[in-house]
Amino acid sequence: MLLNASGCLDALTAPDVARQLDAFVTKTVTPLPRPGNPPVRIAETEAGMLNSIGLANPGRDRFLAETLPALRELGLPLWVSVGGFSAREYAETCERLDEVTIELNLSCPNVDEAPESAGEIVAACRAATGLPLYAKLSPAAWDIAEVARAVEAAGADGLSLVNTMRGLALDERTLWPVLATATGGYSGPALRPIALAAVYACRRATALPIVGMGGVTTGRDALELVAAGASAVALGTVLFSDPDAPGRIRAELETELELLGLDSLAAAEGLAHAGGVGLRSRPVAGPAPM
Amino acid sequence: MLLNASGCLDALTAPDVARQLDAFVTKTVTPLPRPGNPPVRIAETEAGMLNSIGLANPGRDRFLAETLPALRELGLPLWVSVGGFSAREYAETCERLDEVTIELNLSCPNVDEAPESAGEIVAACRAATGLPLYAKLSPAAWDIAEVARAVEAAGADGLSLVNTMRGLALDERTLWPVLATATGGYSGPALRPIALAAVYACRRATALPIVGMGGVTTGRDALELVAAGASAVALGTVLFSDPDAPGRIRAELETELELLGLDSLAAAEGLAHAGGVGLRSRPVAGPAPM
Amino acid sequence: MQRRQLLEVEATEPVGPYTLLRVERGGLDPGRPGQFFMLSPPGRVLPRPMSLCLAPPGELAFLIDPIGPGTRSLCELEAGDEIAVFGPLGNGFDLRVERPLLVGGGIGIAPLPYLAEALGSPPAVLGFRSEEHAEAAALLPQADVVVDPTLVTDCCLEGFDVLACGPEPMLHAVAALCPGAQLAWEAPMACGYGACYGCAVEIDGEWKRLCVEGPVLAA
Amino acid sequence: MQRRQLLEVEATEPVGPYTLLRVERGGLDPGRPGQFFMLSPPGRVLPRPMSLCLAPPGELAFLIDPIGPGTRSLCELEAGDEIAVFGPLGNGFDLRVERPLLVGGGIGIAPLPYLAEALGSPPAVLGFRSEEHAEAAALLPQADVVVDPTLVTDCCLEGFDVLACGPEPMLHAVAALCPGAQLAWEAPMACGYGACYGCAVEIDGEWKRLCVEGPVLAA
Ligand SMILES: Cc1cc2nc3c(=O)[nH]c(=O)nc-3n(C[C@H](O)[C@H](O)[C@H](O)COP(=O)(O)OP(=O)(O)OC[C@H]3O[C@@H](n4cnc5c(N)ncnc54)[C@H](O)[C@@H]3O)c2cc1C
Ligand SMILES: Cc1cc2nc3c(=O)[nH]c(=O)nc-3n(C[C@H](O)[C@H](O)[C@H](O)COP(=O)(O)OP(=O)(O)OC[C@H]3O[C@@H](n4cnc5c(N)ncnc54)[C@H](O)[C@@H]3O)c2cc1C
Ligand SMILES: Cc1cc2nc3c(=O)[nH]c(=O)nc-3n(C[C@H](O)[C@H](O)[C@H](O)COP(=O)(O)O)c2cc1C
Ligand SMILES: Cc1cc2nc3c(=O)[nH]c(=O)nc-3n(C[C@H](O)[C@H](O)[C@H](O)COP(=O)(O)O)c2cc1C
Ligand code: FES
Ligand code: FES
Repeated sequence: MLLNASGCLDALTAPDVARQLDAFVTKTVTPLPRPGNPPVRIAETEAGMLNSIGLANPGRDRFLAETLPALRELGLPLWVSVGGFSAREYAETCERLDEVTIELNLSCPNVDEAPESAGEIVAACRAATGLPLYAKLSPAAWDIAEVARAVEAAGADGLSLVNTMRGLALDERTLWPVLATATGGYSGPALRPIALAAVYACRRATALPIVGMGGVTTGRDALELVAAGASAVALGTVLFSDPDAPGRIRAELETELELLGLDSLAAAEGLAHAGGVGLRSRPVAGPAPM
Repeated sequence: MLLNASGCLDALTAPDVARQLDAFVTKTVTPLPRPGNPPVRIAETEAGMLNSIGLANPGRDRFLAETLPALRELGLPLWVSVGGFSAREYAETCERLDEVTIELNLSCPNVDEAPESAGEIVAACRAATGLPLYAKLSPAAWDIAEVARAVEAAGADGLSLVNTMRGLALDERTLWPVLATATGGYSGPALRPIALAAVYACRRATALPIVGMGGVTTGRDALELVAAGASAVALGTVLFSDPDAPGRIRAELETELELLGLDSLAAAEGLAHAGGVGLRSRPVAGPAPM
Repeated sequence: MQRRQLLEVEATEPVGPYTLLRVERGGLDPGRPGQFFMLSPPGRVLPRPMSLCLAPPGELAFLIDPIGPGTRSLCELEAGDEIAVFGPLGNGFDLRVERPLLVGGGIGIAPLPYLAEALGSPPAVLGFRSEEHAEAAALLPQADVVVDPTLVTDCCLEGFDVLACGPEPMLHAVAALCPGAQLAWEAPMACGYGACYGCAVEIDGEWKRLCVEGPVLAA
Repeated sequence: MQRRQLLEVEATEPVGPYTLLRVERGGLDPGRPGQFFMLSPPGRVLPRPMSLCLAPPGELAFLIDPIGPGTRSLCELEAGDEIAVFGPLGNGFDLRVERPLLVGGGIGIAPLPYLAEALGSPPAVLGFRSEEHAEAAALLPQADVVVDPTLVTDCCLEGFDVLACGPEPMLHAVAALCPGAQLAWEAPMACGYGACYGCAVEIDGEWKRLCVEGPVLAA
């Protein structure tokens, strides 16, 4: 299953791109409208990008009154990304949603994210809604598996892994931070090994289904997240450079599966935990003592 | 000041490389000898590398009896990286050291690293030694500045930023983890924006001197860490591809400083906080309301 | 309609300090003057917005100022290389004007040759930082050219329907002189099609996406 | 003595499925047979270890099997490109042998031509996976060649001072047959000069660095 990463596509502005996906994930919605941060809000780095959009969104009320009904007309399954500054704020938004999957953006930069707190938010939302609840976690945790166990215990139905890491870029000429907020969220190819490790670790720690994301650029990248334990993959930064990415990546995935002799994506799920494809081709390096 | 990153150079095997540095940092020393992890221990990624060396080291006793005296003969200032599995283990090693700077590897994968715990280790070591104590932190923390404040309060004399992030790579053919330990430490160019953000945040949070590291490959990279707030820079992964990197980077730094009209590296320190070089050349983007 | 294609570079030609990048048109629509394309520079993560400069038959041509890693990579392309091009994007100039005057500053000349063609070579004023930069004026032969310290706003712009592109201070100055002017603005853009919210600019007191609402806005 | 240099590629030549990469020698010492060099493939983060295959005057030549991103990048180099080369590194073969027999399996042929030169073209046995791979045997004209399912260990190795390089199962088999053999091992290497501890192998019950203690070890 192919989704967009929250904040990386506006289905109303680009419905043709959204229609290539199996479901559309909204930008994070907060209780009050947020203009977002002042520009400059994006910067490129050698192997990724930084953003400091700052959860620009119309706020819960306008989202429910205008955005959501318009999105429904696309006929795509919808995931609503929910943000807030306390467990109650999250729960209040969840309570007002219907016929969507909810992704809780627990890695929103202004929310404390110790394991208890992530668990508390999930528990509050669990009490507020019967809708499927995915907890979106940050890789900036000493042990992300511990956070995963906490949100599972609190009633999450799935995990979205991962959000951005904090990063900084300086202007070539002035050495001044490129972003007006100085630091921002680091995404793109550089994040991929980090995302893979997070998916791998959480797969071992919980039984929750996982939406994997972070630097996916090719079908091979998507396949690796699935092999590490994801059952769905979300596209973020790649959508900026290639609006045709969903279709392309889907086609590349088919080719990869064929090359490896796998008959479906499901057959690849968790393979990295299960011995890989066929025999491990490389003998353990080095001379054994004889 | 240019150092090597701990674990990225053996001064006894490559004294010619070590002599290009202003001080040599040892691989992390633990109380007991450690063989390290089984192979495969290294993997390359698109913009970095993973390692699972696993703190292979001869242990404290042999380090003090054999390695340290041999290192002294190089005539270079020495930094000893100290690791352990409890505050007491760290402190006991510190107690036995003399005439070196100590770098506490607080981001050793098997040590719990909540802020209290990092602070506790530093406090125990502070009580055990009068030597300069640098606390080496992981970027895998929700708020690294908070950890920095905790170790400062506990008596650290400086910060080393940053250690590796956890990452995973899968084999091209088998989808099996390349490293025998599956996940490993992610270092190299991809880490640079993360390292810059950590240095920037800790510079604002504490007055401690900072050794910056993470993906430095060129003089420009070193300069950016200094502009973000580091007063010294350590080279890790780049030493693997280029043993002449210290000399080259030093030369490149000179050129960069000249280009920017700065007369010393000290003049660049913290510039990213202080308005950058000259006027900010780019006007804020976009039409202002008129 | 296919809007993003891998296209072959036909030539890269120096124009003063700038480079004219000529690519085959493929199946792409050149769009309206003032619209832009996202070009993916080899080796970079994000594409870069570029105004269409010229649209000779079967070709799209972009005028590029190499000021950073992305634009440098684009200027280093060679004939035969391939590059992904996505567009046309955004809103171009409104061509229903009576007394058009094109005003360009520096690399802001980029969209004007294609615009001039559409408007039948109207009068134009171009300002440049140096004589070397002013060589780009060859792309707009009918234009009056001024070089720093003379500014385009030192010329007489009144009484015209001004269509302008250039650095921000110039656009602000033009807007102050000519309330009805159409101005082509810039902002760092990650996507160019409304996906990232990176290009936010303040319009009438609200943050909007320049790539969707602009880049051409009324003063 | 300069041990790492940017060198110009003189040619890349196909040898069966492998590529012979010939670079100018610059100021580098070719070292002893069995020693290796770290080559920095364009676009990759880490260098790759390669045995010296041939050392014609003014040149260093490496035989490369394109099995992954690093070796593929090396095989795609073209005459005139530059590449950083660091070496010679590690311990080569001990040439003080009386009845040398070279044994190679697959790309394990790589160090043997240079070794054969030093030992005055001693007898050799080469094993390959396929006839196509066996084309590489042209680099060692005196060798007997076997192709899978025949193995080099099906040949008579006894009574010789065996110097062998090849895949691990072959080296283990050779070691079992010829207790005095010199074997050139492989391990993933990040640095090649003792800095990373990535190339750890178990030798006499201890983990040691293959790049420092080897790559050639006594069986
Ligand atoms: C709609 C639109 C059309 C454009 N058309 C053209 C064109 O036809 N020809 C052309 O050469 N350029 C054009 N630009 C500008 C061009 O997109 C940028 O110069 C380019 O993206 C910079 O990328 P870089 O990697 O080379 O430099 P970066 O590293 O991104 O920037 C280098 C320096 O320039 C500054 N900078 C970056 N972007 C801008 C900007 N948009 N405005 C002012 N300063 C900036 C940075 O802060 C930095 O100091 C256009 C921009 C937009 C939004
Ligand atoms: C001392 C030494 C000398 C060498 N000399 C040569 C030579 O002359 N010619 C040559 O072609 N190769 C030689 N090699 C092997 C070569 O270095 C590796 O094939 C190369 O580093 C692989 O890099 P890659 O990025 O292409 O592939 P990777 O992505 O690193 O690996 C591709 C596949 O091969 C496996 N692999 C990686 N490294 C090895 C290894 N060392 N042994 C077995 N399997 C491995 C991986 O697990 C993976 O499945 C030598 C190795 C050493 C240690
Ligand atoms: C411009 C931008 C805006 C984003 N906005 C949000 C957001 O509103 N909510 C959220 O949960 N994640 C947001 N993210 C994070 C992405 O959803 C995704 O987790 C991250 O970018 C990693 O995926 P990628 O490397 O494929 O981009 C944003 C990312 C980018 C680049
Ligand atoms: C192979 C390898 C071994 C390392 N060993 C240690 C270690 O023993 N102790 C430590 O504190 N950091 C260790 N590190 C982390 C580095 O010191 C450094 O913090 C990190 O690699 C980031 O810098 P870089 O991107 O320049 O490599 C190791 C890194 C690598 C790549
Ligand atoms: S550039 Fe992405 S929304 Fe405008
Ligand atoms: S390859 Fe780095 S220590 Fe051997």
